[in-house]
Amino acid sequence: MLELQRNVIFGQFVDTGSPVHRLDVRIKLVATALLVVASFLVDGFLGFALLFPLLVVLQLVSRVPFGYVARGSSFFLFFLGIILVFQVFFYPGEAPQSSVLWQWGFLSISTEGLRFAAILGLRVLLLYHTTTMLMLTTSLVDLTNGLELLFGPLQKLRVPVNELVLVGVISVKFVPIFISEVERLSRAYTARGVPFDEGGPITRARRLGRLLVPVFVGGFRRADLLTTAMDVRCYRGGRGRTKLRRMEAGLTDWLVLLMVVVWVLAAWKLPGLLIA
Amino acid sequence: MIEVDGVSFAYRGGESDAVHALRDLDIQIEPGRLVAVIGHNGSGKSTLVKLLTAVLYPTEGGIRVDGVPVRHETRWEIRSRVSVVFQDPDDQLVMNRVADDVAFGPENLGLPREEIAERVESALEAMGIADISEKIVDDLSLGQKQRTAIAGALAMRPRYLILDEPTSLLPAVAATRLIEAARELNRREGMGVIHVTHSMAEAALFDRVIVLDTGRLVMDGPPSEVFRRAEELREIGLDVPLAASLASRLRSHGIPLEGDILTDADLRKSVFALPRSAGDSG
Amino acid sequence: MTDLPEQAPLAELREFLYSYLEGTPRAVEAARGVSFEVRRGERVGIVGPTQSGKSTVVYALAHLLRLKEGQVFHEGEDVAAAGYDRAALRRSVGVVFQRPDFQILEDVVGKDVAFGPTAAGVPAKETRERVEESLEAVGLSYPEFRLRYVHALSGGQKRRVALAGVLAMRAPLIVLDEPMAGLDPRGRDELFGLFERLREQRNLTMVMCSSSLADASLLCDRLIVLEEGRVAMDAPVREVLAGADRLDALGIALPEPVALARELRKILPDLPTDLLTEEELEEALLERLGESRA
Amino acid sequence: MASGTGNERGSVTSFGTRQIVVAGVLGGIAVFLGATRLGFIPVPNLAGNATVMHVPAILGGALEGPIVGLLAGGIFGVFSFLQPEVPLFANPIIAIGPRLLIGVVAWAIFVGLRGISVDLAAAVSGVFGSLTNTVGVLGLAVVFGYLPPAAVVPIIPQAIAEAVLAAVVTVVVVRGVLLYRSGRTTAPEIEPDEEKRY
Repeated sequence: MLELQRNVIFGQFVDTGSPVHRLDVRIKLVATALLVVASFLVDGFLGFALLFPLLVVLQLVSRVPFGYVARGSSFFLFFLGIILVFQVFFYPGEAPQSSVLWQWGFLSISTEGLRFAAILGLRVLLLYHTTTMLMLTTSLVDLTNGLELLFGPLQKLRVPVNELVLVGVISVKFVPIFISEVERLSRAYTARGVPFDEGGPITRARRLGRLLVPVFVGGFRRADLLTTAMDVRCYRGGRGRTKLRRMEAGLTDWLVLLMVVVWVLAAWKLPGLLIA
Repeated sequence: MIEVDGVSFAYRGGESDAVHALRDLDIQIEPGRLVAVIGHNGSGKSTLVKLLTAVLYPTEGGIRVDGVPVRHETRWEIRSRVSVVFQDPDDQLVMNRVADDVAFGPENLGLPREEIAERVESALEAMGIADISEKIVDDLSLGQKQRTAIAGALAMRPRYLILDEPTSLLPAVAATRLIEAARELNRREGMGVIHVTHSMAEAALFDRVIVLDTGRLVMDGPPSEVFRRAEELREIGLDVPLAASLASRLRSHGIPLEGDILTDADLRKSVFALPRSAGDSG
Repeated sequence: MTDLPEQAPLAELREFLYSYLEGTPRAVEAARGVSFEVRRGERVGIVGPTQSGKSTVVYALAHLLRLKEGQVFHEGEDVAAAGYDRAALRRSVGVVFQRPDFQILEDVVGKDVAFGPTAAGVPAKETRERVEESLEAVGLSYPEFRLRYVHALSGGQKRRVALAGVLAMRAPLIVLDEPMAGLDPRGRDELFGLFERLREQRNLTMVMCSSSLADASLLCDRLIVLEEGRVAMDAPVREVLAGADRLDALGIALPEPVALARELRKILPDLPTDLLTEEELEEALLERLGESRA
Repeated sequence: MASGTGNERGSVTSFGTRQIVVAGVLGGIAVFLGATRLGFIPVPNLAGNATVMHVPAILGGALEGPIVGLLAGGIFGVFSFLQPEVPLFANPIIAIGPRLLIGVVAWAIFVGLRGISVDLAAAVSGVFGSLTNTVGVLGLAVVFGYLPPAAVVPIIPQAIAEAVLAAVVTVVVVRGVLLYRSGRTTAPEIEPDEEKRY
């Protein structure tokens, strides 16, 4: 039976009321962005070794159960593993002959390839964990308000920030609705003699195709209804809108940001200084 | 005052396969009244709702809300006076936290922050959901979601609130609570409520009942009058509240029940007022 | 149906437990030890307030949940046991879901009714016969409806199509999830008549869950009342209705005649509440008010 | 900007409430397909999976115009950057850039071919929308040095599978949506007598 919701953590908000949850969302967004940038800048095992304790701290302070995150990420991790193996075989750089450990045709394993794949894996893990934790600890409303505030100045350049953010809000709003729709559809298929979780890849692809059609057609119908509902609630685009929520970053928020900046700088620069 | 004057509406009007949803409709609704609109599926109820909120415009005839004609150019003005709640809350809630969704409408009006906060608070209070204002919409029951949707409409401070079959997906207990809340709003704030439904028991709780059948107005009056025409209602696929129909059966057996009987309590009072039974059972 | 008195019940739950979203922070316990049996030819209604586990129980009977061993039995056999042929079992249980939109899988009526038999490998000619027979059985004329687009049907018609699709599978047990929800009075009346006819003609075993006690009491012989994932009452319909006060305390909306009788008991304390129809209430009242006749 | 309300379908390039909502819903489908892993279909090759996550962007472009296609593709891109199912999507330029173009390409082709046959237009825009995604992502991956050009070869079967899947799903959904909008009530007889099941 399809139990989709059990395995989805994207877009879920786990409210434990921890200090991470209470941080000003703009600070959280900037800190996340810093860590994303760090995942590109840091280019050595030592740098990542310095950064990963920050993730452990984040996980512990947020009080989001680690088991939940791990289980929800199992598919992702499994897939990442496969891709990394692929990366080793197809190492794009020039590996000196001395470092090649195994070779067959154009497939090869070299120490350079292994190192490249490992760094890539660490990079993706860092990125994945930070953005996942951002979503698990921040409600969608805060997230969107934060994005609107951060990018607000662009509105002066006629960038429709409010509208773009609303597109994202509606996307995320519909994810659980589609999940429950597809769970119902899959129950109906199963009950009518066509179970989803059985059969080879081609059968499954065909069944997926059948499943998608009602989702899309239903999606267009729902879009019509929601458009009407927003119209009658006087939505006329982002201009002239005001906001219920106000945000004020306090001292703690700035201190947290400072800590992240220092930590990222350390992970980026320290390894080089140590070697020098 | 809502004035519907000789209104007809056809989907794909003018084409050979046009569907006539409303035909030559005349209705006046005074402000501050509790009006139920009943009719089975396809009677034109939903089309009427769309016309009153400037989502569709009449093919013939005209509609005025508080003197403002409903036209494309006046749609924002109309929508600030008339709010509507639809059947399925999943298709109308925009934001994913209760308070923020309720604030969506007032935010669109560009109101100052303090006023939005005050409106949100009083709307949540009125629907009895102040305690879940910070909850995520996904985690709510259908009844709570529907209350959130109504609070969102209330926060627009409309003169008229239209409820377009909001109870049809709800279990009976939740539906009753919703109707109670709507009546309370009407009593306290004088807001007009137009409730579209096919539940006769719900309609019996309103001041006035309008019955539509295949796009025409077939009955219009206080519930006591409308439900007296039980046979005609059954003919167009609607039924009458049990207390009303039972009272007329008992009367036909010669039991002298007094007064208008629409609800269970009405019947109890009338039975209690009977000379003998009162004495029998103390 | 009971030529073998010792025959195992058609379906049975024993101490059935189930949680949704197990292993996540949002896990919800839906069934906390539900036991009951369904015998051949019976019509059983499962009622209870929202979140009482009604749908979960219905899905368990239809084998649509990840089941644990020793909890759900079909004709005496454990359906979660290794090696049990669940695919064959699903063909012998028909499910009618709450919203036909999620049950009807094809865009054309006839094609949808043919979906189940086709998936089960029934030959084309027999499928066509079954489609005709099932559509007629639910009161939809075969020549008129077989090529109709599903999206252009009314709610009541869609429900009939869903039911026809299940009948076409010729399953001995039919499970219904909220069969009446969202229909207007005309649609409900039609569907009531239809179920009555099916009961007379086919002797189907039916299990349905409903948040409307009124619908369930008219459609079923026996009611199981759930409260927070446990069985609170399990008895013939009238016996359950007699306990109107208890049902009300559970937060279940009473059928109109029962609610009215309960209101009238304030002045007529001996008025019974195990009433199914307006006529029964009328009779009971006339008996007590007869002397007040003018 | 704020033009076009509820039931008016504004011009294809307008950006009103309807465009916002449809793009949001389609983006939601892409995210749903990714977050539930339903959108990945195992294909026998090294990379493991073909995806249909780009189909919403194609449909947005074909049925609602380039703006909706662009926005729906953008949501898909942001999602695959946040949940990089392949490490190279950890680079936002690769994850988001090509995805913005999927719907635009699909729109241009659909509008161009619609006059000939709607089914053909849908199928071709499905194929080219899909190829926009594959070629864009792989091209940038080679440019950024994530992959040697040789590594592209084993991905070809996956690219073909994705293009075919996208074409099939696009045709079926476009038919379904246009049918729903047409308000027609009865289907034409299609199957020959001996195979007729209903």
